[in-house]
Amino acid sequence: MKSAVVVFPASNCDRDAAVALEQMTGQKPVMVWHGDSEIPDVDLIVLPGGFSYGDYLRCGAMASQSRIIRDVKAKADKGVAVLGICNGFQVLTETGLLPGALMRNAKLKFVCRPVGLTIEESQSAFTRAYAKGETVRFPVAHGEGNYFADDATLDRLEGEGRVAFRYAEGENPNGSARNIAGILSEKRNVLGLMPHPERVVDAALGGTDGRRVFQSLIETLS
Amino acid sequence: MKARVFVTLKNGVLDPQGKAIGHALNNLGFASVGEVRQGKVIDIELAETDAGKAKAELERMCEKLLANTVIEKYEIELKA
Amino acid sequence: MKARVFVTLKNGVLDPQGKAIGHALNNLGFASVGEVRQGKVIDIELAETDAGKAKAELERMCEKLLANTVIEKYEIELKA
Amino acid sequence: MIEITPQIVREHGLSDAEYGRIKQLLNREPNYVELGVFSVMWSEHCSYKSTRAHLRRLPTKGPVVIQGPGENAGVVDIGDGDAVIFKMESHNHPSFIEPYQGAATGVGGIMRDVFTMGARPIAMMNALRFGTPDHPKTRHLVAGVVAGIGGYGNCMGVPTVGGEVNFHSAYNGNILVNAMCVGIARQDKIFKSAAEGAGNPVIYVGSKTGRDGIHGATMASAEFDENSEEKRPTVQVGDPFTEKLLLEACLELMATDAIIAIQDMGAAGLTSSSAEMASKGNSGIELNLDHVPQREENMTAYDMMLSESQERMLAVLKPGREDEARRIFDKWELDFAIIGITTDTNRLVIRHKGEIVADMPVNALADEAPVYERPFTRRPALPPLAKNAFDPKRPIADSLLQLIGSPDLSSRRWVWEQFDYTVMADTVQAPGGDAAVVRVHGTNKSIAIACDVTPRYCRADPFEGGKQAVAECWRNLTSVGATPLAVTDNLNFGNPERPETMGEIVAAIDGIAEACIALGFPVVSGNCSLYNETNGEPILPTPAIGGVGLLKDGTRHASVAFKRAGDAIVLIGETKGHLGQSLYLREIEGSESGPPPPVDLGVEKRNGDFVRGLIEMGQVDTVHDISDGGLLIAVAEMAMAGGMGAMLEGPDGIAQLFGEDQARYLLAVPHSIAQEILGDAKAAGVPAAIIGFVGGTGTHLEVPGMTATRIAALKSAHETWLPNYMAAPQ
Ligand SMILES: Nc1ncnc2c1ncn2[C@@H]1O[C@H](COP(=O)(O)OP(=O)(O)O)[C@@H](O)[C@H]1O
Ligand SMILES: [Mg+2]
Repeated sequence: MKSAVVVFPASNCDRDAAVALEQMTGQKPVMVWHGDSEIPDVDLIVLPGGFSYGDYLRCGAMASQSRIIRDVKAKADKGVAVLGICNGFQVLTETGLLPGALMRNAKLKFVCRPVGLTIEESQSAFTRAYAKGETVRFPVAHGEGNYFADDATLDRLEGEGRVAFRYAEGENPNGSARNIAGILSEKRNVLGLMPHPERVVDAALGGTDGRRVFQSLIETLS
Repeated sequence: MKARVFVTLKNGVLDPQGKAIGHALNNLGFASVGEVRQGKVIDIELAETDAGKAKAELERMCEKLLANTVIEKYEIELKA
Repeated sequence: MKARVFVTLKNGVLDPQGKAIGHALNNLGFASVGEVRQGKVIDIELAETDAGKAKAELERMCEKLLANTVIEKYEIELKA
Repeated sequence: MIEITPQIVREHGLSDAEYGRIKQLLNREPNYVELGVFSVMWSEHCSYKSTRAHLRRLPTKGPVVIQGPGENAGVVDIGDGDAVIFKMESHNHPSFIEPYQGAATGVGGIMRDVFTMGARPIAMMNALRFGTPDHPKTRHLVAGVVAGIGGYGNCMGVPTVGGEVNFHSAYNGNILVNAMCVGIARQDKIFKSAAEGAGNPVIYVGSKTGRDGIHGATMASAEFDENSEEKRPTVQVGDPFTEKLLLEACLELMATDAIIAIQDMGAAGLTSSSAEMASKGNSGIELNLDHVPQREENMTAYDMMLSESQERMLAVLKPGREDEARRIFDKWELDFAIIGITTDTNRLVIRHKGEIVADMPVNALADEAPVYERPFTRRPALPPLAKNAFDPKRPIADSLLQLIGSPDLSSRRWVWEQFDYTVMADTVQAPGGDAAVVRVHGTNKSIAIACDVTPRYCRADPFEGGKQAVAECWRNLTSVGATPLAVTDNLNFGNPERPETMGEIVAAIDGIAEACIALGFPVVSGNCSLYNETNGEPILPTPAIGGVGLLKDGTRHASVAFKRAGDAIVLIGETKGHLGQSLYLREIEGSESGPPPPVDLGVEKRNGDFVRGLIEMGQVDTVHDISDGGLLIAVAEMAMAGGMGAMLEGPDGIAQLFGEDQARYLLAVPHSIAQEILGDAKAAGVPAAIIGFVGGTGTHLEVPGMTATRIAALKSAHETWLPNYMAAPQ
């Protein structure tokens, strides 16, 4: 599986994503600069976590206007898999590739902790290696992960099986609507999620629950 | 020309920050305080001197970048 | 009574957000944009009906909580 | 130009004698710009004039030391051509005035000190001291400082992995915010600040210069009084986004061989960076301020030389490499300007608008700064603790619950959850252990980091307190299995012009020096923050020690959590029941009396080396040192972390359970290994005993003479104090 990681100014999980991808796929991803106009032919595009443009104005807002995004959109339209983690998820909602918005955490504070997630949907390129209903633990680390969408959109997301990850009961760290942690696009080739699967692929760091996101992608896309 | 752009949350979108401020004001003894909403104000200096054109340009800036119209609305005020 | 409070950085205090927004607007092709500064706008509903008293109270709110007067200044606007 | 009057000289914090000396060195009166430059270079903050003579007693050399104090940060060999680079620094005064920005810019400043040497920062720590929880300012300060540290560090993408937090009335008017940064570099890619050679371009990169924090360095060297809130100088606002770009751009430039010298612009900005670089390089520098990127209009030479605008760096390049460098900074959209050239005149010459506005010998600024042997008095040793200092019949369970939920012992989760401690995907031991453990990226080696000092011990006996700070830090590193390598210090004290305070400084430095020598734990960098007092009330002497250790194999490390029911709990070290200056006495009996526990450095080393050996051999994976609150608190912490109960059999009585005797550790190991360990300990002359078992009823902590206490109740008391306190209305 060939992959690319987009680097925005002040992305800071770009290396983490690259390390996880290399470890899982055996192939180094291509690192693509935000000012470039084209992403090489790959199976997966990752928008990494971090604080693109300092999270100034709104998280992901300025990154969503960068030159490379046009090609991300074009490739997503063609069906290339796009994974947005944390800040990457915020970029995806700002670009309109995913519906809704990520607002300030309800408690108004940055939160870093491992959280329980239930797998709501195992019918996707990102989650097929998990069992539906299973609970896993990924760390979150964000100040604005409070997912918001109007009720009609939320109903639609649920109805179409596009809520991929939900915070386990009592573990919602940010006030997110209906405990939503990660959602799929209509064509199911774009996933945005606030928790960090790439930080739990190494047993030495206390967990490997994130591996199956990458395994799912490898199974689907290779 | 100077412009001031207000970006505020749409009605119906929860504003935890505003709520926290209202709460803190009540706790400080400002009993008269009811609902509080917080937004952004962005002051922009523009080389453009034509008010109409400036306004149109500011609108495009809001739509493209300054506001996220899923959750926010904006107002534009031209000054001097 | 409704009030709108503006809290903005004092002149001379670095405004990283404003700087980044200005930069982004220029990059998006809004060449006319010069300096940009970002601040907060706080909309407050007040039970108080006397304008003078409301203003005095809002001033105290700003000094006590709403503005960090080490780096920020504030303006108060009473509405209807 | 402004005329220099005695009033102006005083406003610059210079004494008459110092001003006289400046005239002598210049052979004339300084002009206003020169006076400003001298005032910051000769300030306590930059010149260490009160402490320099004493700091010389600290050991700074050792087989692993590559660079000791004197550069932007210390550098230590960790094998395989790798180096760990670290330093700690205070931002106390700015954080009291504006907690968010003060703490944020403190984090930014210390990161620049580390990456200016070529290291990629891999971990941050912080040591925080606040006033009493019921002081009207405390909650606001805690909230602001913690948010500010997170705001900056999280954006930088460097994990903040630990620290310490204390509350005490002595900090009501002067909080302490000390931040430590640890980075990794290749040994052949370390950058220094000596601007050697003439004719080389001096470049300025990063943010534009504004009138931020002019006279910040002199403010950090003056006492607070009631007026200082009005006299507030402009506070600097941090821009972590720009700093992140600056970090990446500098590392990219450093990958070339274009740089001769580089230095961040910290306190006293352009002044100290240019003067120090020239002084170290035995060269001169000529600056043309017209080329300095400026944020504000009509900035004077004085403004520019003294500005403390953040996120800026000064570098000297090899001639002809300017364009290559410019391309890198353009790519990262940062300001880049050639603002000067090195010379062989040994003078700092500053031009502005076609005129020479300052011309001073470099060595007068950097090397001729005054050094004071300030008078000091030593505090007499405190008498032993009175026999009736505590009520021996007080119910132990109640005291345990009260202590575990007290401000100084309760969980700091509310703090560390606001810090991204997992970014960079190398955090092996997250906050909550004895030391943080962070892997050296791409290897199996790990770095352990701990931050310690017990200010109440230092107040009671600054010499023993200084020793204890080093010993506890060394012990915390040992507890995770690391070999302690070296330390950075942050010496926070009151006004050194008071003989009692100066006495604290001298004694604490002596204690630190003695401990560092005995433990083979040299000091490679540090920072002094003096004049921490308000209206004549000094803070507790707080010499914070930041220690770094190495785990050759990071997969073999120990943690505090109980892991297996049935494990024997082994106590290493001797328990005499020392209650003087203990938290028990303070929190339960309301008394801060008696001498602090003495530190026997020989015993400390012997016991620590023994425990580390067990971890290295893979025999032990559960270790906790015994510090604040004593043995019973340590057992409770291990039980809470593991979610398992424990049953103690050995220790008994308040002094045994809550005494704070030093050089002790608790291990939890399967029974057969415990027997082996006892044998080995005996052979090594290390006191060791089995004092109980993990498990017991499974849900309780059971101790002879104590009502059995539910782990859940302990946890609830431990975890709720800080969040409840912070959630209460202002
Ligand atoms: N300001 C802080 N930021 C992050 N972690 C902290 C902070 N203060 C304390 N901690 C963490 O809480 C734990 C307990 O701290 P402390 O009681 O000071 O440890 P010790 O007694 O081992 O020195 C440690 O893991 C420490 O790193
Ligand atoms: Mg410890």
